[in-house]
Amino acid sequence: MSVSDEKEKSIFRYLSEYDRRIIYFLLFIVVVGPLISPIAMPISVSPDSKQYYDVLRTLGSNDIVLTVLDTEFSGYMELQSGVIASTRMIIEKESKMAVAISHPEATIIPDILFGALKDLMDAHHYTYGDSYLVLGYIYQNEASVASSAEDFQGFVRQDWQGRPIKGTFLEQVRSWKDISLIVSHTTGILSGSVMNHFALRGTRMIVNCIGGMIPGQKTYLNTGILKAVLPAMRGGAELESLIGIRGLGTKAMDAFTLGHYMLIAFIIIGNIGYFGYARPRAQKARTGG
Amino acid sequence: MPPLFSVPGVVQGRFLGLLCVVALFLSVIYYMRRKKSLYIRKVAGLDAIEDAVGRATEMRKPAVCSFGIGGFGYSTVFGLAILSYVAELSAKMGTRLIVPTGGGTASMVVRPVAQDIVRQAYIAAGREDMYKDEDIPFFSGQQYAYIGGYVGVLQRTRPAVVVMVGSHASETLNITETSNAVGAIVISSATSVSYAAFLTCSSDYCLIGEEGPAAGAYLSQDPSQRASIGSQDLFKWVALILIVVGLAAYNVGSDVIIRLLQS
Amino acid sequence: MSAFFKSREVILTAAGLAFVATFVPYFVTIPELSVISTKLVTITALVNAFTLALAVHSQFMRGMYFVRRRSRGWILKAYMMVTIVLMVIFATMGQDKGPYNWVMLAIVNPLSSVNYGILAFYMASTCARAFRARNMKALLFLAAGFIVLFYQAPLTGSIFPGIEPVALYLTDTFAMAITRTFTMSVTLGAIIFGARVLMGKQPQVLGLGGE
Amino acid sequence: MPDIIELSIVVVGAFLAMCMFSTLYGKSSPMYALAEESYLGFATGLTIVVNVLYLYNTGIVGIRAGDWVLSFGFLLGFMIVVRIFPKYSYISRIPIAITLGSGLGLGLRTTIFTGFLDQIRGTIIQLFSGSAKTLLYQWTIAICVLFTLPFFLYTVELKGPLGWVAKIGEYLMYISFGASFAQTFMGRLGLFVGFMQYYTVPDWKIPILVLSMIIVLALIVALDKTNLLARLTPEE
Repeated sequence: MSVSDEKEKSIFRYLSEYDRRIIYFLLFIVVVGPLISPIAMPISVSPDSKQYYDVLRTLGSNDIVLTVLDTEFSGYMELQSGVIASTRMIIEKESKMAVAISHPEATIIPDILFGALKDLMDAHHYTYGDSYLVLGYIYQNEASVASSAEDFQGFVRQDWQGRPIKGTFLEQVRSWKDISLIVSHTTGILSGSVMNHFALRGTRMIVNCIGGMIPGQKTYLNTGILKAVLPAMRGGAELESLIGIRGLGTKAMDAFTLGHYMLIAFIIIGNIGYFGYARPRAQKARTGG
Repeated sequence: MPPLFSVPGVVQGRFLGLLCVVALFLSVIYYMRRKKSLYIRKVAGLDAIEDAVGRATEMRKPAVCSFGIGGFGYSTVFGLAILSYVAELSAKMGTRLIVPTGGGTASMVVRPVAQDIVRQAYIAAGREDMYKDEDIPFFSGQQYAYIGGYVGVLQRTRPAVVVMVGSHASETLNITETSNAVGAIVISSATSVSYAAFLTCSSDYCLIGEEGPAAGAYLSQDPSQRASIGSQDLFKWVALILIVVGLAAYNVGSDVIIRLLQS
Repeated sequence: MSAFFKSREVILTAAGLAFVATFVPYFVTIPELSVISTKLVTITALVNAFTLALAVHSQFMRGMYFVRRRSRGWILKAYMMVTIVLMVIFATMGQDKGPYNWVMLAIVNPLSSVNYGILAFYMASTCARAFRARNMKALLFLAAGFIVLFYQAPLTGSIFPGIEPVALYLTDTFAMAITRTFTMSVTLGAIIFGARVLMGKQPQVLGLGGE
Repeated sequence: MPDIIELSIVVVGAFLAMCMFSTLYGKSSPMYALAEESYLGFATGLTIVVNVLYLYNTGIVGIRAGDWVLSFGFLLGFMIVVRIFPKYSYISRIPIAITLGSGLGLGLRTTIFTGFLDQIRGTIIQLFSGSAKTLLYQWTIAICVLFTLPFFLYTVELKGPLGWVAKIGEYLMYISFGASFAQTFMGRLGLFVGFMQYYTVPDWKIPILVLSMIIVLALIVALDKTNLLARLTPEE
């Protein structure tokens, strides 16, 4: 074997067997870099996001929307652009909204969410009690979802602060039939239960879900149980683009693009290493060479 | 499309569902009473458990087995059935078994059952002294605190085998990748395509689809119990026939099968 | 009396009745049965909340085990037990503001986010390791993954709009259809498994393994 | 500029987060253990709070409102807690059996529709009308379902024509796995990007994040090089 062969082999070997911490380090860099110093790359809008946007556009001021924050705080990080953009649309349509929560970590999200939309809420006179209510952490388990779908008044007696819901717009909600639309922002904690007890009975339901849930949710979209699925952070950015704002989703798209391209680069590198080193070596071992 | 028919006393659109569940239950009874042993395809992931626990024994390293973070749904319960098998093997071979629990508020009620399973396995093998409550740690009712504790245990105890089955969710990859990094054999289960996609890559063996729920029957020594797997296949044939007939009918203009399914 | 609680038949009957009480009302048009079902699931949720006592008791016992033995790092276990108590005290001081809110924002939420966000790293390393064209199955896996990854980078859609139909074809047909088969397989497995449990063929899961 | 509370939230959060990220270094460390135990302790506290509130809001408030049936929840709950005394642990089997039975009932009553009947119904689609794209989609879905279902047959030997069908089904499954993997990666990357965004917006958080990263990385490398890492990591 010549010296150049030796050298070539060692490069392929490195490409095949590099330390996985290199990937970790580079992923940190390609994500944090564009967040600190944005590049503003362009994005396109997918049909899924358009469908989700179209469902929200049908809302009117007499509709009652149940927004379910079915997420841990960590999941909210991925969903937040979609959550803010969806809520923005509900407020613009002046529909009534109740916010239910299914994870204790999510109890601080309404504050952050309505804080971010304060100006818009003031402009539309969207006030607590008259236009929206935060019910708090009411969905601890499937049992609670089932109870609220069957006997809403028996299940929800007060809001997050302990104030009775009597006399508010929620007084007219008796069961699943009286909810116009459910918007579930979900990492999958209880969205299946919400779907089973509400959407399966006939309540219209749309879902803003994390990336890992998309294929599963599309199945329900295809069978008509769900009316639209917003695909994670990218969907959030697309919804922002459809309603014409530049929010957190849009700002995160550079890091998103670079993260994907970095992974593609590593796949190519891995395959070069595999065909240049690992595969010939395995073949050699098989043939006893 | 209106349903094909409705039955008085049954909620409209739910009769066929009820009928299916009843038929499935009856078919289990039928297959189990038939006492005829049935051909069952090998499931590599389940067959590998015994060797993997054996490897842990040889290496004098612990085995780790978890059954998920959910309440008493079917996925947690089949996780418990596999835990029972792993516990029996560990007790028989004298291997330390660690069972991380918690991860969800609903999972707390499952924990006592897991304790009973492990304790009884060690008692049955005559090694009660090896059972320790400390080896069934509770890592809070929060999913990611649980995973923090789980990963910590994996890094510090460096087990030889990790059997992660049942109602696990996105935390599966934290477990498989850490297990992989500490050199453990990983046997996992996936009940959805997205989890199957990365678990087949990051685990040594992955039980896909119904392989998890069917594990209890598959691992049983009793042929009549194993035969209950036949009812699953029976209904897959029913599904296949309904799809083929439904497609044919629908494409010549009849929606009878769709309306039947809505009945 | 203890024989009653230990009886296998009693335990199986209790499980069977609870199953019927939750399962049947969903199908029949008798509203009273629905009320029974709703109450029962609420009761079981209350029972679950009680098991917290067992779990926390066990967590303290485990912590004390390390502290008593003065195992390396025992101080962290002691710290962990203190934080449990602190969190309960903080919660009684009010959840809107104050120390409870601080702990949620400074500790619980960031650490929850890390353990979730870290999956990006694990997926990247799994992907770099597994996406290698070793055989036909791996090649198909790689090709589909590559196209969808490439499409998902938001910039790609603007530069190569032609990739969108291919990627959407893969995700909206293959991924969706296989999810459908998977779901059917799991559902059948789950129902059969449920039947086996209720028939007492998986006694371990009811705590009857040693009987 | 932020107030001291906000600043402390970001400083502590960023530092502990980086300690948690230190698990990527591949070795157990005291920094990771610190983050782990902090999270575990506070999260358990949170679990206690959540459950006690649930017992109060659903149980006590419900009973006070005349819903006396809920007192059975307390009775069964006490029966479970008796397990603290191992001698009487058998008493807990009844509440466990009831919880398990109702859990299975609750799950199975809807899954037969969402997981089976609706999936069959969703596969019965038009195969001969619609645009070329619609036809391609519909045929692919129908073929994928029909070819992969036999792959899940366990009591039939997969050989001959059925074997071929199952083999093709398996290939189709791997295409879907690839697509699904990529979609999941997008989600996980989104989580990480979202998290990092929390510590980079507004600008004053950036130095805190960068400094935390440098400190934790320097600490772990230094401890590793001086062989202190193993000696300082807690025992299990």
